Amino acid sequence: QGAKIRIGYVSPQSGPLAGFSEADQFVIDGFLGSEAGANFEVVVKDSQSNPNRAAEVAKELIIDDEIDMMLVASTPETTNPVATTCEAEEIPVISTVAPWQPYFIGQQGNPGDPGSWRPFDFSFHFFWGLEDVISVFTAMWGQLDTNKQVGGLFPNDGDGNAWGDPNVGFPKPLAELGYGLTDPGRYQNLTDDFSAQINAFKQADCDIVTGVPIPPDFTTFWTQAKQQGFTPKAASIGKAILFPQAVKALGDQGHNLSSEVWWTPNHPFASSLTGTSAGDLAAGYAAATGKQWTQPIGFVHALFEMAADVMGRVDDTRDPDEVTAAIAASELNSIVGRIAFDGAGLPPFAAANVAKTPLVGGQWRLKDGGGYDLVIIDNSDHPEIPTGGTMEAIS
Amino acid sequence: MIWVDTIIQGILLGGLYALFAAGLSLVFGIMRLVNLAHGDLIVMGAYLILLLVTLLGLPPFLAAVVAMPLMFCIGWCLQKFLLNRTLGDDILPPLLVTFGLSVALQNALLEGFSADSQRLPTDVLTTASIQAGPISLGVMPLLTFASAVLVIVGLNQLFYRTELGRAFRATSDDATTASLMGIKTANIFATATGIALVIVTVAALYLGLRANFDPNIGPARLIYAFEAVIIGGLGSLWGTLAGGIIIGVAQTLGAAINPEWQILSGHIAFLLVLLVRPRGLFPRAHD
Amino acid sequence: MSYIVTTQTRASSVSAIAGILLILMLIALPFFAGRGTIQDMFFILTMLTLAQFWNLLAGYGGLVSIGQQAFVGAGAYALFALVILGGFDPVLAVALAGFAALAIAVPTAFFAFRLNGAYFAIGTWVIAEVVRLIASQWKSLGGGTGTSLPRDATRDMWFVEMIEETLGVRSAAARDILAYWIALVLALVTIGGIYWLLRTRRGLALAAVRDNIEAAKSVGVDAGRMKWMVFLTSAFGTGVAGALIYLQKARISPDAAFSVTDWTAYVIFIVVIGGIGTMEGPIIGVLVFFALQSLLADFGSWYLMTLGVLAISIMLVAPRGLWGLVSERTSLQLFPIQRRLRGGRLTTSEDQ
Amino acid sequence: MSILALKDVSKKFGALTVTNGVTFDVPKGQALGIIGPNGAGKSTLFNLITGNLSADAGRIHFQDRDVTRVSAKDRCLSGVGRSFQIPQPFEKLTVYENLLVAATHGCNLSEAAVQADCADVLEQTELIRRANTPAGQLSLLERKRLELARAMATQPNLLLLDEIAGGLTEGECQALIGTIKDIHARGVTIIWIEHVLHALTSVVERLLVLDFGKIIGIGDPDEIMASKKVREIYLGIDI
Amino acid sequence: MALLQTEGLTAHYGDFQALFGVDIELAEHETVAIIGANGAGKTTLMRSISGVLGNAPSAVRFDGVEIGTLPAEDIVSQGVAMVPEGRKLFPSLSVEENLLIGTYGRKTRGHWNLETIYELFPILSERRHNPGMALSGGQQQMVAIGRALMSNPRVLLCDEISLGLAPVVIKDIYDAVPKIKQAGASLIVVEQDIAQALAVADRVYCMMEGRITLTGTPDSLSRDAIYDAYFGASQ
Ligand SMILES: Nc1ncnc2c1ncn2[C@@H]1O[C@H](COP(=O)(O)OP(=O)(O)OP(=O)(O)O)[C@@H](O)[C@H]1O
Ligand SMILES: Nc1ncnc2c1ncn2[C@@H]1O[C@H](COP(=O)(O)OP(=O)(O)OP(=O)(O)O)[C@@H](O)[C@H]1O
Ligand SMILES: [Mg+2]
Ligand SMILES: [Mg+2]
Repeated sequence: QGAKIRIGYVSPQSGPLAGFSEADQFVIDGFLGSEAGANFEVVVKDSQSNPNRAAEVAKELIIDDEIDMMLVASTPETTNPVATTCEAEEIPVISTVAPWQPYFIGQQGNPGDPGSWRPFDFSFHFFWGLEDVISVFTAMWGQLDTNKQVGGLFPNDGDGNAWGDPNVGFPKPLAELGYGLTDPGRYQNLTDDFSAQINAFKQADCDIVTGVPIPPDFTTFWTQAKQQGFTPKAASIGKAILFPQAVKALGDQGHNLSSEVWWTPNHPFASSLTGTSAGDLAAGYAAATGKQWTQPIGFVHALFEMAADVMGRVDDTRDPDEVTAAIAASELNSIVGRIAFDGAGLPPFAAANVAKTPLVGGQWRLKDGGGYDLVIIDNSDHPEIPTGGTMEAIS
Repeated sequence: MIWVDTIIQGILLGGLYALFAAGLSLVFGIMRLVNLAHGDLIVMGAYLILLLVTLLGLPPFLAAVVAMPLMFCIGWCLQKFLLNRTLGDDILPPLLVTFGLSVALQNALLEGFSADSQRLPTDVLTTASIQAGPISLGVMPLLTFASAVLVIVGLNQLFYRTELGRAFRATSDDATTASLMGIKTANIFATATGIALVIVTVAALYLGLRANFDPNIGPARLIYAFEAVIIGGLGSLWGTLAGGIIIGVAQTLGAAINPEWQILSGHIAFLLVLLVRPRGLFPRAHD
Repeated sequence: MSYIVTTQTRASSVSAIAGILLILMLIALPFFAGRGTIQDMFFILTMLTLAQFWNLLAGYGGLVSIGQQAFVGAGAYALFALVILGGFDPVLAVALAGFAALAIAVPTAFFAFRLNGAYFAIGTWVIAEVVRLIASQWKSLGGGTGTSLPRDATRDMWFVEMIEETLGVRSAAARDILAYWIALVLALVTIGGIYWLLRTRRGLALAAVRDNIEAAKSVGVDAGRMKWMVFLTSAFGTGVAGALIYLQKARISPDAAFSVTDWTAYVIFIVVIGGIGTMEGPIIGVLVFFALQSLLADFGSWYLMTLGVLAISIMLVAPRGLWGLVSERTSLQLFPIQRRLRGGRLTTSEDQ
Repeated sequence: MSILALKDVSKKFGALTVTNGVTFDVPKGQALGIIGPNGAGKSTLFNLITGNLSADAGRIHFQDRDVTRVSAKDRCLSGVGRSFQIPQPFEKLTVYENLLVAATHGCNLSEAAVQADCADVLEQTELIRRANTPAGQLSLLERKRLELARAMATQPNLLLLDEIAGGLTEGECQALIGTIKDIHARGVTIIWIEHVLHALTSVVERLLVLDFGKIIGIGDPDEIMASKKVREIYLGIDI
Repeated sequence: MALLQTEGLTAHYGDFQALFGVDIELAEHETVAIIGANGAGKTTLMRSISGVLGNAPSAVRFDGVEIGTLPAEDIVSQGVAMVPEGRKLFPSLSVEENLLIGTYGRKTRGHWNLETIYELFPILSERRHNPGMALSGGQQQMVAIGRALMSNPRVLLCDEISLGLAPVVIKDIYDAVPKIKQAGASLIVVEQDIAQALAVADRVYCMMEGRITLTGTPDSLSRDAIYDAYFGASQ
């Protein structure tokens, strides 16, 4: 039979981003236990939420562990250093859980100059992009009666710079759809005071707030906004309210906050590995760990589905070029939807490296007994995913 | 009006920083100990309060009160059995030991509480505000500022009105001579750190009430606390408050120009103050 | 009755020969070692360089800085700017990066030299933060997001093709080997340079300033200039090392390049664990650090906890570091700098 | 021609005035003694002359140049050498290296150029056998000798000696006096603070008495010693 | 039996040995003077007795108990207080606070309290709320003595209490010594001023280079002997 196929997997298991990796062990155990997974060996490395460390462990995996393929998940701070390393080392890599713009543009030498952008040879990424968030958010806002004034809360990090970018981010499409955007500027993460932004939003009379802050910053902002009498009708926030614990941290103030939704147990997809449905996967996780499901579960699972699928289609798994070709030719119906690098919905420069997965909109609703539920309220781009309600204004 | 609001918000923010800094100021002022683990101790305090809240169902303020004696003991032992052994002319041993402590504490909390961000349970008070003309002031920031002032008044009372305070000052002036007067300097230092951790508990309470915290959030606040202590002048508690306010106001003013400048302007204010007064605003006459 | 001065000891002659053998072996390493070893050695050599410069600064110059990440980051950013925006060859850019660090070091020193002790330490830290925040406003290098080195740039780097052909390796491996050799040269130049400095009259002056600054001034030592020299030299070397490290990483972001933990705290750990104020200390320290990292890094937070606890325990048990323990017992010196007067009225039997 | 001139020099530590409007000058080649009770400000006066402390008021001229704001290091280079009352050796350096620092930096010469001179000074000050001993291991007397040796190694025109004879045996004391006389004979101007009066008076040509930071007498040693005020304030007892 | 006794006392500062086997004795109600040139090791001896410098247990014995290894604060509680060289007042404290520090954490009973100290040095009572450092040197010395007395010690160690003071002031200070003795304390007085030392002491030790070179009662010691012991004999 020969040696097993070696997969390297890097994710932030400790440090501030560790929330993204909580389901790693569960998913990997499931993968290795599956029929296809039996041929694989997975070497897991912790990035410690540190980009320096991420690059280091990627090198170790490639050189010391001699992996055949790299998988990496969770935020540009993890995916980009690992993908850059793999690209330099000519090792195929599949990444996920980072919008494709910060992934793709963030790895270009000069992000400000689109003319200089080049596609990658060995790096592949599946997730959605900012155009999808914008589409989902505006569709949600369209369900409400607002003055179309939007306040933007974009930090100076991988996500924030992409969201606020005049070329690929929110400003242009919002203007095209008739929204006014107030963007006071890129703040640093872990800022303790948002009076400047609140004042700017108040002055512009914003009915809507959007942005990608990290959880503590959003809590600070949202609490201060209430204290200073700023009460928008809608707040559609990426990243910060991804995890139920983060919403819970807002106390009662999290009710009707809206967010983009990449995956839920209600998504009508199933694992290509085992046939398990999204709902069963989430239930299995809850049963195994006693924790509430989170969105990254599906995507981490899909990463390993990709690995199984790709390696099933190559003869020599040690040949990077063959593996790369197989990835490029993927067309997989995974637990997060269809993954294919066919350029659908993407600009030409990113077509070869990125596959998009469906995105819908959701709102956190306070449950009667405490805690929150995520309810899908907009599926205009992907009607196959069922909704559970409609957009409500923040009271 | 926006400018007035910006400055007021900055002052209130300064109160928070001063609260973070007060414990540090005490320890730095009395034993010249640069405690790199201070931020992590605040986070530890927040987890302790959280634990009391979830286990005993106490409201956060009461939980903080319960946590105080515990934190005092932790501080006392920490100083007595660990930090005392690093004191001396050389600043490196305390630097390395408290750095080690910071790393160890962060990761111990990570193991114990996971990386999830947490917050103390909030109520209406969290978002309540008082309308002062066109400006609305959050009750929580006001409370934070008031606590900072209270802590500093309290510490000043302790310092200048009690026998213990006298011993603090004497030991800080000259530990060897103080021991010749029968003062057990090791215990004085331990008590000081114990008190510092009681203040840390107050800081932790507001840290946990105002926003999320996770095991790694400590170090980010540490630098502001140090800035407040240093531009205030070694050992001057009111100076620490002033330092906190300077940094807070500089940050909000910078942010009002462009949020890109927010944190940078805090640091630049710090550097400017030191450029003009290398020993801070209210240095001790003798050193 | 004439006197002569020597610095050699018997141990040092032995260690000099062993050192030369070791250096020859290190140069030849890529011919027989695998990429993993080359990678590890690159890590060891670059950390060693950083550690030696911090040791020069704090151990010999008495300047306890916790802002060295400013120079690592400045060097690294200079590399990316020169390569991406200026089209320079990366190898050349690494060498030039030191000047970027110098450019930052001059105003930093001007400011920080007004401060003492803990104030100096915190002051340098804040300055490094300021540099980080400014770097994260540098939009054409990705701002807070950071950026990656274009693959073409590193692929066509000087010497890479030559190495590929001579050693018959893939381009990625050839780049590793090139980076390793640069790191080796840098580390050797650093150690050799610092050792040379310590053996000149400037080295004496440095020791005098550290022992007793007032007395040093009174015998004509320019204490201020010594401080400047040490600070600028370390900044330059740290900048070059920073650029080299990020040439290997190929990806930069402000948080990573200006990380106080990675580029200062760990470096302090290495120096202090090994033994501050000695040439040998950082070498021991970096080996210990590397061993810990390779053994434990996969244990995530437990690794860091161990590191923290170890830092605490060594500081309490052996405040002069591991080399301090060794040299106390054996009075061994691999890098002797002490001048010994011989001859004249000092016959060998009398001299102790 | 005077080599050193102080005019109205004052220095305070907090509220305490330690040097109070001191004015005097020293002709080139003279040996001046300074006496005064403990704490009179003698050592402080030295620190002001060498630049280790900066004066609050007044001017200091050395070799006709105003050096009031000149650094200690530059004053050393221009020819001021000193010993410290409490010996301040470079403890981790050997005795020979202590001298080497002084000789190379104080005269701006290379190590090779000063090697022989340093060995000479070590022989003169009886320290040669301790040349390779770290200065931190010296006994008090050896430390005091090292102070003198190190000051001499900088080849000063003006040599300031602060209590270097205390605690010597009579024989050693005579040897020391001989050494100092030799240095003086080479044309080096000397200012010497000393409580061991017989040693002092056998060398100096002029005596200055300091009390509470003020000069209360300056002039011929015998006259000064005879003055009632000095006897009262300083001598007290007659050993 | 001696109240306080040292035996083979040695002391080091790093590599440097400052004391080489010093043996001294102090009887109850006795005043002993220690004289010697600068750097002879007098202060080091005081610091060793008072516990600032560590020792072998038996090197110092007080009232029959070995106190060589006790830390300074415990030695004070045992009843040995020190007036340190250079006065060492606490600059952050007022005169009265400086005095009160002498009783920190203990309720001592005995003759000395704030009132009796102010009786001994009336001038201090006027300046009680001034910062300690704002006083003249002599007054500071009074505070330093008062501070040590506040713990009602059985042995008072005085290190150069006349240092840097004008003769008149020295007289004021030394006038207090008999009153202190009267209140029941024994004293070790370190002095450079030989006349003063001889005048006040029952017995004199002379130190040179970390060793006791001479001992005796003031009358029994000739000026020459002192001179030789002080500066080393020429023989
Ligand atoms: N750095 C300083 N800070 C504060 N006070 C000082 C300082 N240096 C000296 N003094 C004080 O200044 C006074 C004079 O000290 P100085 O050392 O000049 O005296 P001196 O005449 O040399 O005495 P001695 O004969 O004991 O050496 C003393 O009261 C001393 O306490
Ligand atoms: N902290 C110290 N570190 C190193 N050496 C010291 C220290 N304190 C004193 N010494 C040295 O120990 C020796 C004895 O000093 P000590 O202060 O005991 O002398 P002393 O007799 O009190 O002198 P003085 O009359 O000047 O007060 C001196 O050589 C001195 O230089
Ligand atoms: Mg003096
Ligand atoms: Mg003394």
